[in-house]
Amino acid sequence: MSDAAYTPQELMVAVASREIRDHDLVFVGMRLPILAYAVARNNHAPHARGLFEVGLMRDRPAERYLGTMGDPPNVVGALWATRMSNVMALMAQGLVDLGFIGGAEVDRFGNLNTSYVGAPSNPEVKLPGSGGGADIAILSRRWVTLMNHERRRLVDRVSFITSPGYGDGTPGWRQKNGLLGAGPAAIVTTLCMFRFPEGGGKAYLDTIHPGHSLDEVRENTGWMVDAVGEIKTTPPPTASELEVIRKVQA
Amino acid sequence: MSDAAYTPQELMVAVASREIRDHDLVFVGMRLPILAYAVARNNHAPHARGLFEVGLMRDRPAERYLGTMGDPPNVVGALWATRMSNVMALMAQGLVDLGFIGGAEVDRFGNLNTSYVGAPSNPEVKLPGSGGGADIAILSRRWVTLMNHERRRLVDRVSFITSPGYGDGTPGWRQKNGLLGAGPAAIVTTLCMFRFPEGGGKAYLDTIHPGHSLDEVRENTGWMVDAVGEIKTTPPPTASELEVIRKVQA
Amino acid sequence: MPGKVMKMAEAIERFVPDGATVALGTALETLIPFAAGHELIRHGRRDLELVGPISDALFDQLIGAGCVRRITAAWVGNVSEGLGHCYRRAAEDRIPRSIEIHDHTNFSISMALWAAALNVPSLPARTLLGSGIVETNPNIAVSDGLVHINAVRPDVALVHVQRADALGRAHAWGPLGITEEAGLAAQRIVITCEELVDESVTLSDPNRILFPESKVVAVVHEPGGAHPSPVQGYFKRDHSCFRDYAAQSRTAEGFAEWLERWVLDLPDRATYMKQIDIEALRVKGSAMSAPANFADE
Amino acid sequence: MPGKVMKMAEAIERFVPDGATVALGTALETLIPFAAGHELIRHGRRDLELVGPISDALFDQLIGAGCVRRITAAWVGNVSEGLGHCYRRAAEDRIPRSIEIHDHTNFSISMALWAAALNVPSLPARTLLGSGIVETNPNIAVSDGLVHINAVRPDVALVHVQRADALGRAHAWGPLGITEEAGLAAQRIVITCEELVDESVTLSDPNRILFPESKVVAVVHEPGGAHPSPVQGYFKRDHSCFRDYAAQSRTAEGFAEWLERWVLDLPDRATYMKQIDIEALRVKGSAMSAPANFADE
Repeated sequence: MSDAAYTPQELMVAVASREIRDHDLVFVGMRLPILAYAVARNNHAPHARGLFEVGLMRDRPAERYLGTMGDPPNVVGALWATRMSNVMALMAQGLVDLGFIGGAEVDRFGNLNTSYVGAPSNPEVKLPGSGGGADIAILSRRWVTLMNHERRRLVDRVSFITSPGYGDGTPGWRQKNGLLGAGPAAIVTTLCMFRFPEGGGKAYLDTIHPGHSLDEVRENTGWMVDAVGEIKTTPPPTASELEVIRKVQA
Repeated sequence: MSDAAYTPQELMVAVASREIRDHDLVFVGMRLPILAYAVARNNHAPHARGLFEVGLMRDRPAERYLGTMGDPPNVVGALWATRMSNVMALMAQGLVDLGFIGGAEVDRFGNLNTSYVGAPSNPEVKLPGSGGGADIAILSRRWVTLMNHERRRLVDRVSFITSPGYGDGTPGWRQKNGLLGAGPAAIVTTLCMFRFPEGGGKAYLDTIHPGHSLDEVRENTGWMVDAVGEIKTTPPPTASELEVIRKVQA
Repeated sequence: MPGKVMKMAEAIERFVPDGATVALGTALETLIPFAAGHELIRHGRRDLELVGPISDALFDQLIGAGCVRRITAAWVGNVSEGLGHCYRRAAEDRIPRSIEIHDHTNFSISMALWAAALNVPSLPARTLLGSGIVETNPNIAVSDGLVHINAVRPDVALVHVQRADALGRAHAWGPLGITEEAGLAAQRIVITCEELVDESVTLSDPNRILFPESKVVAVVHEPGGAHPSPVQGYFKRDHSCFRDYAAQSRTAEGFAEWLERWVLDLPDRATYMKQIDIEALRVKGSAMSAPANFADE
Repeated sequence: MPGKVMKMAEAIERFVPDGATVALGTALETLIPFAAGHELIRHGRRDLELVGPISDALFDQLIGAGCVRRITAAWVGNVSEGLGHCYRRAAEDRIPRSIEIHDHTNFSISMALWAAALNVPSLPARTLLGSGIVETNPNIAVSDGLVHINAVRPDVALVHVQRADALGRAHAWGPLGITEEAGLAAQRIVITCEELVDESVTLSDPNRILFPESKVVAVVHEPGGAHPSPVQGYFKRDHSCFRDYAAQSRTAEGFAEWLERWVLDLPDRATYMKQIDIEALRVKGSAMSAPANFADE
């Protein structure tokens, strides 16, 4: 299958969907993660449930297009329509297996900034804020972030930590600060996938997407990208993954 | 109207109902207070609402007999069927004007014991416990307790304070200990009604029920009953009060 | 998803071991899971910690049957009749055994369960200031002018509802007391229901679904399983049954006879139901909730 | 009880003064009270503190119109389109005025409202540890390995629902976000509804009633009052409207034109409704909730 056969976003969704295990309770965000949940649910994770902070639990994707997680099709067939605090309570109990978080900036320790570029008192850019992002980053067992691969987005250190990854990167930083979940499992970009060492630390390059190179990744990444051994190529989206993505997007 | 025309319980209900003001939000307990709310609602307090810790708000009495506040007739026509914690939240905000509490023992400072007679570690009598009583005693703006007038029930000091009245009777004891509500407004018994000085302290005799005497009250009360000036006689139940009581009990 | 529908005996056998902390009677005087409680007795469960707000007779019965190690509740007795005689015998005379008592108020037991649901060590509240309960309950403390109520984490919540589906999506209505926090705080939930319905019924109204299905481990179809407590739309309260229990349980011997007659000598709830005049209690009227339209286009 | 039904203009005039702390958009992307928000703008309200979880465009519009002194929220932008341009101009360039920002997460703003509802100074939670938000928000502190979130007490909550009666018993369905705690925490509640119904409808299902009527001060019958946000069973989300707003609000001039066109030049919501193709958004299907029997005998 050639690059032309799918878009970078479709590849990101396929890669993200593979992080979802069968029977996982997944804290689903907006946009691409909604597609990733649909792909997993229709392929390798038929028993994965989706949890939405608006106050919903589902055991299958919505049957119509969602502009937001609160759109009416997401309520039809829901297993639970409740208060946000009840959904957050499940996550605070450590019952959410995987979460997805978007962000404007991620750094080499997996910390996300969705709050301020520049001084919070006088910001160059005011970003929308945490939403449920920080809650997911702190409380879900593991989480994944998806981002367009640009040097301004993948920075050495974020200027403001909205959603903590591995903090300052020192081993055990999350446990030392009392964070419940294990932290970020992967950064999925339009060029590659980064993972993190056991127990946290600096992101390392895991796979490069088909048609892209290590040099290209390094040029577009704000931190020194370590290449440990031979870098594998990201398996491209399968036909069945693409089929679901395109069906749900329609 | 002669004594024979009504029972001591009917008089207690009538007297208790007069503590309910129009537009009050009343935290209604079981048995006699349910009748007192019905009497007030049908006579002088047409806008009084009833709140039940089981998780109900009503603007009129139930239309059928209630063995408990959770009986199905209490739900029919309810304004709100919710969680207990929501009902308690309203009371914690100081929005409950009046509460009723039953008890096994009350002392001269209005403290109620519904927990232990004798040492809690090895009690002579284990009473059922607080239920919502302590919550009402601490959080409602004012409250009233109803009790059969027996020397073993009206004691000088309770051995265990389940639901605090005015504590040790020192002025400002409630404020000093951070209790939200103003405390007990009255003790209504089968013989008389006690009230409390402004700001709290020792109960004083307010009125004696028709057909009973100061000596009788003193003989059956575990503390030295002060008679301030001339003691008035409790107005007996009116015909309309009795009519409601007997209709609701039927 | 594995099927969750099973008989009461299997649900109790598998999900309520000796020593468990069990929340039940969470809707106060209604929807009390008497059938589940009686099955605990038949299974000879021991050393249980019972968690609830007020308990209308069921806690008293479990205490009298010797199942209970600790009571964590606001009130234990017989709501329409008064004292709980088995509770008194256990607390005063260690009959049939001694019990530990963690006193609460209705508000504080709710907060203790919310603390567990939110996975925090304790929650603050404005209640209990000036009450002796802060001295007798080791899990309640006063500081900064507030009480701090430690989390209470049930191993299992036993909840009776009007209807549920095979995967444990439960609909209950009427006053719910502390049912929601008890279920969220519990490790697992056992549902007993008047009606076992298709998911087209439960999913037609996701707002009425009480719990996340992921916490529900068993669904037991047990019509009348709350008798003698009432079930809105299904059964009235059996006042005389509570009155009779109060009279018979006044002595240990009387309670023993009651226990044999109504629990130990019966194989299951179905047999129990044959021995009461359930038709006299059945709600025959219809007062249906106005429907809500969940359509999306 | 005094009647609570009134026009939007009267409700805003009487119950939302300048400087008020206002909770709105509490169900996240659904049931957003746009009509009420636009009336705040028409009334020229100033120095408001807006309280909410995520806000889909409405907070951005109120900020752009100069109504806002402080934002107490988890997210402010345009959910399907991204950044909130008015929010950026205010925070970055003080256009049209500077605003104070109290950052929250969705979880922490819910806890802040529950703290107010329970009348405690703060509640503890497991979230926000390690986040910079604990430094920027003066009402959030870390101690004993937990965050402590100070109470947020709205003067008024503006809540759009599917139906309500004249005394303010409101039925809402679908995901409710932080609507319940916002209403309980608020001094008073203004209800706007798709349908004004008889109490025989609302009281037929007291479990679906959102709030104690004693907190509801106004009921405004405003069909389509949540447009362009969706209303389960009534209206789909108007995605293109959010897209157009994102484009037009990119510049201060573009926003000014949008504001005149859609708010300032219109006398009321009814006129607004005439200018959109509401029929294309109207839900025509029927997916009714299974009824619950509330009969007592």
